[in-house]
Amino acid sequence: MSELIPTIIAKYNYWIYITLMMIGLYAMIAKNNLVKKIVGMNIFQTAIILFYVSIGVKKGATIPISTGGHGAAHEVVHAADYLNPLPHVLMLTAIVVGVATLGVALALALRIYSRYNTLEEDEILAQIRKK
Amino acid sequence: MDILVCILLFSGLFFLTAGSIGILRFPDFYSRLHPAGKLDTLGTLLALMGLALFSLHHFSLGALLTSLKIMLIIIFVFVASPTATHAIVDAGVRAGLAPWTKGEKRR
Amino acid sequence: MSQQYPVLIVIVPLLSAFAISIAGWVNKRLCFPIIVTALGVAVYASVGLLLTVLEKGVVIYHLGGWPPPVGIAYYVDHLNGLVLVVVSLVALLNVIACKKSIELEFPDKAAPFYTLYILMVTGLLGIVVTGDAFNLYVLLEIAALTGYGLLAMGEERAPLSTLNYLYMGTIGACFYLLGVGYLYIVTGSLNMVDIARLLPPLYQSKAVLAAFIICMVGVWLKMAFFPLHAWLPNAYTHAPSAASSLIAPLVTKVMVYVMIRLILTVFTPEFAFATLALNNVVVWLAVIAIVMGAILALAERNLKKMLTFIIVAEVGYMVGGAWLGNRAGMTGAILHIVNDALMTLCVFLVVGNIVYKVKGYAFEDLQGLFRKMPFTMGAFVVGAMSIIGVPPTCGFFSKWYLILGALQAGHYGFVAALIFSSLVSVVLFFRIFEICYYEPFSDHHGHDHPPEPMDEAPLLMVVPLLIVAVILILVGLYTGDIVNHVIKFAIPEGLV
Amino acid sequence: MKIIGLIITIITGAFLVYAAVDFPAWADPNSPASTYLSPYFIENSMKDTSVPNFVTSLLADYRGFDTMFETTVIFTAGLVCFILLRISGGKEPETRHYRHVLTGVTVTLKEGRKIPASEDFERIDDLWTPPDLIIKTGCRLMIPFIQLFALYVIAHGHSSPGGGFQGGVILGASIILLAISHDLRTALERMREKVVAILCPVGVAIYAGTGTLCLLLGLNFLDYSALASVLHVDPISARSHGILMVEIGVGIAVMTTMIWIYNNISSAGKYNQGL
Repeated sequence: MSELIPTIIAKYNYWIYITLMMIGLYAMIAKNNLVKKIVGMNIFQTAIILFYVSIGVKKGATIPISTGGHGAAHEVVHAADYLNPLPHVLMLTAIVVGVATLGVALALALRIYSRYNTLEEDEILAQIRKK
Repeated sequence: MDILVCILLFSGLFFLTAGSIGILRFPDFYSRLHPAGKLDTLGTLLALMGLALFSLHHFSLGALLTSLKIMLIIIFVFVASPTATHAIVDAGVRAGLAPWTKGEKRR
Repeated sequence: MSQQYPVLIVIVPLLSAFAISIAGWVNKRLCFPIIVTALGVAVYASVGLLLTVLEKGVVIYHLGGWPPPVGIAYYVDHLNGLVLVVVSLVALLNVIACKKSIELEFPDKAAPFYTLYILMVTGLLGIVVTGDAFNLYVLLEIAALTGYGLLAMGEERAPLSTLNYLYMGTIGACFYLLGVGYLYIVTGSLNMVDIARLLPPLYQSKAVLAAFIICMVGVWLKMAFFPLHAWLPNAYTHAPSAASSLIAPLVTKVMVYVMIRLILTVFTPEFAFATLALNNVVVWLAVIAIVMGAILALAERNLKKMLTFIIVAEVGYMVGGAWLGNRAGMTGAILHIVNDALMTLCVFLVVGNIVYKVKGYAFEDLQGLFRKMPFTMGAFVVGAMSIIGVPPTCGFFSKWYLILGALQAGHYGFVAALIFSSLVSVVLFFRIFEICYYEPFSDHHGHDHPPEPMDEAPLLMVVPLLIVAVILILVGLYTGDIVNHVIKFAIPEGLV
Repeated sequence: MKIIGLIITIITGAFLVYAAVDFPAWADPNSPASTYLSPYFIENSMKDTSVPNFVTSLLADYRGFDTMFETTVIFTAGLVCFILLRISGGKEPETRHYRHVLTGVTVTLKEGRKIPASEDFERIDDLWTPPDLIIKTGCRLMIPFIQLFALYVIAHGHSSPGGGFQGGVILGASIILLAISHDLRTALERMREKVVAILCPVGVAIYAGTGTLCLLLGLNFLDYSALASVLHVDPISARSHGILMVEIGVGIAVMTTMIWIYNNISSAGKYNQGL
């Protein structure tokens, strides 16, 4: 027990991302409304973004922009002073992908709505079965 | 100087908090927009003014530039926030939402 | 120029996508020549690349001039050299064969359709050629997004089934991304070869185990491995025929390629097969996939939907073969990627031709087709024989290697499943042959119809189809060469 | 379905928790992610590319190939929304509505009738409501500043947070604000559909074209130092300029895609009226 609590505190970023991700996953599986599922999907993706960004954090470091500015090309830069920029770059890509997926999903939902006049999955399936 | 910054920040935070409580406590759509529109704007303005003063603490050209940028933000918030509130009220009126009167249930 | 081949494979289709998109607003007739030229260049470059690899070994290309692991690198070895040729060839043949049906189905949206088509091919080629785990994710999403667009253009149920595909596909891609994140957190690298170099001391770590399992689940979701297959049949069935004959042969196979790449290069067979000891579980899952795919196909009265369930079963073949954990099984799986892409293309092109002429693909619509469309049905017979596994066609040989591998591994359940699904395929396809050949004669009214005149699909659709049918037989005849000169080198020495 | 969902969720969550036990603690400076590759980027970004913002140099140079496909993803999304929703060649409705700008009188015309061609009448839709004066004025005041800020964000991406994606989104937002505060028709008069649809691939093609230019100049794809001979600068500043070029391409692509997606989704492909 005495080891467990420090572990939980030291790694709290992982617990947060797992919780968020599971909320998204649950919404995607259990919700009946198509737009709610899309919202769940977005939460799911955001959880992963949060996870990646939390990898990049370093104690005692600042944002990854050189404080010297343009003129200081010869200044020595210490890696320990700056956050890890790689996860940020990767997540910029993932955010863009998430936005793109969201746009496509909403367009599809719009098509479905104009066809069936509802976004509840069971009502749509009932309409399909009726034919 | 420090005291002034503190007063500004705290009063800003006070208005923001009061605004949040108001959003929760008021009975309907229109009256909720009242704290959301006014108190948030005022709270943001005061807090940002405090920050602008704080960055002038050690006076230099860069610090002046920073506080000028913050002042610009203040101007834009001052324009945008009431406009946005107005737009929301307008949408509510067009959607046919009747305002709350005394004795009705909270919505 | 030849040292630029790896990037040309991806860049030429990408640039042509923008050209097509702009040409759609200027002059629509330019779109088709541009797309055919671009895919032709891609085929040329991928064949050239495969020949270079055969001659000199692995080709490495540094994008942006940064050496890995700092930058992104392309690694082309025998495995992806082979898959590249297949992907680009299938895309080229399909776009030529589908020109007429695209123009028929989307008279005013042909240009965006072609743009999405070639972007999808770009994505698939990029997935195959890349050597960077994160780059693979981005390209995966390009292939997926374009796929959603193409699939949703179909019949009226298409948007709903595509939205379901979107949910599953996004979860799959996110799981893959999460797995890459786990690998990044324990190794600090994103380059596949570099990760493989850093991993061995960490094989006992729970994080690596989790990364492996999460990546696998993500990839299985994307390839519709049996319990996760629910999105595939509806999405493919309701799609427009030009889209389904591109996506059905390629997407699942490319995902199988990704799985094999992860097992062979990133995690290495020692970890995947020896340390984990999950082989048996996965192979049994594959057995269930094959059997269920076959049974579900048997229950369908609709040609296109039946074929989609056959795809589910075929995915079972490849996953099972790869997870048998021996050389013969892996050879069979890789060979089956090639064969299955070609034979799925063949049968889906046939469906496209039938839809073009008959406007339907339920079994009732197929009556008398042998008389009406002899060349199309001839190609269908070759494709069906290949799926069943009749010797001169290529399907026989990959099944042969798979069974060999299963026997070597002592996994008789897998052998039984393979034989069972072959028998079911025989039933499935001979049922269709019977309908297509005999049905008009068993007329209830008792008097003979005058024999329907031959009404074959246009030449532009039939010729590529016949080329595919010939390739099916040629690949079958030259299987020995493919295995001995290409696939043999694609599998690391460690795997016995 | 709820119970199945709960079970799957709990199993997955438990598995992820089990795996997370082996991870390095939060903000650990000695974790492999912080010690293996990232020091190289931080220490050499200035030397290699002369860009003080490491995220920008990493985004557009070291991993510029990813970013190119990221822009392509955006383009793809716009195109998919277009192909799914746009109802092209739509028939003109039977009755059309015009509004006299000065008096606010609405005129309804049957098919075939025309109004005298003058500046006084503007075309409106069935569900048209007069735009609010306060909102109109407020937005008109803000939009130029928003666009100015967007350009600043794009141009200043080298040494402060920002870059093509962020700036492009802000630029797109300004046009979308116009469409919301007035109506879609006004926004479409400023940015026609054809302009949007052509600028979007052009933006991505600027990125890919920069890379191809490097390839044609004899170095690898996206190796901006090849541009040194064209721009007459040393290879390191050539990289910096190359990054600026691709950021501009990204900005154009993202801006137009945002507008494209908004136009298609808000009017369900009919392009007659927005929200």
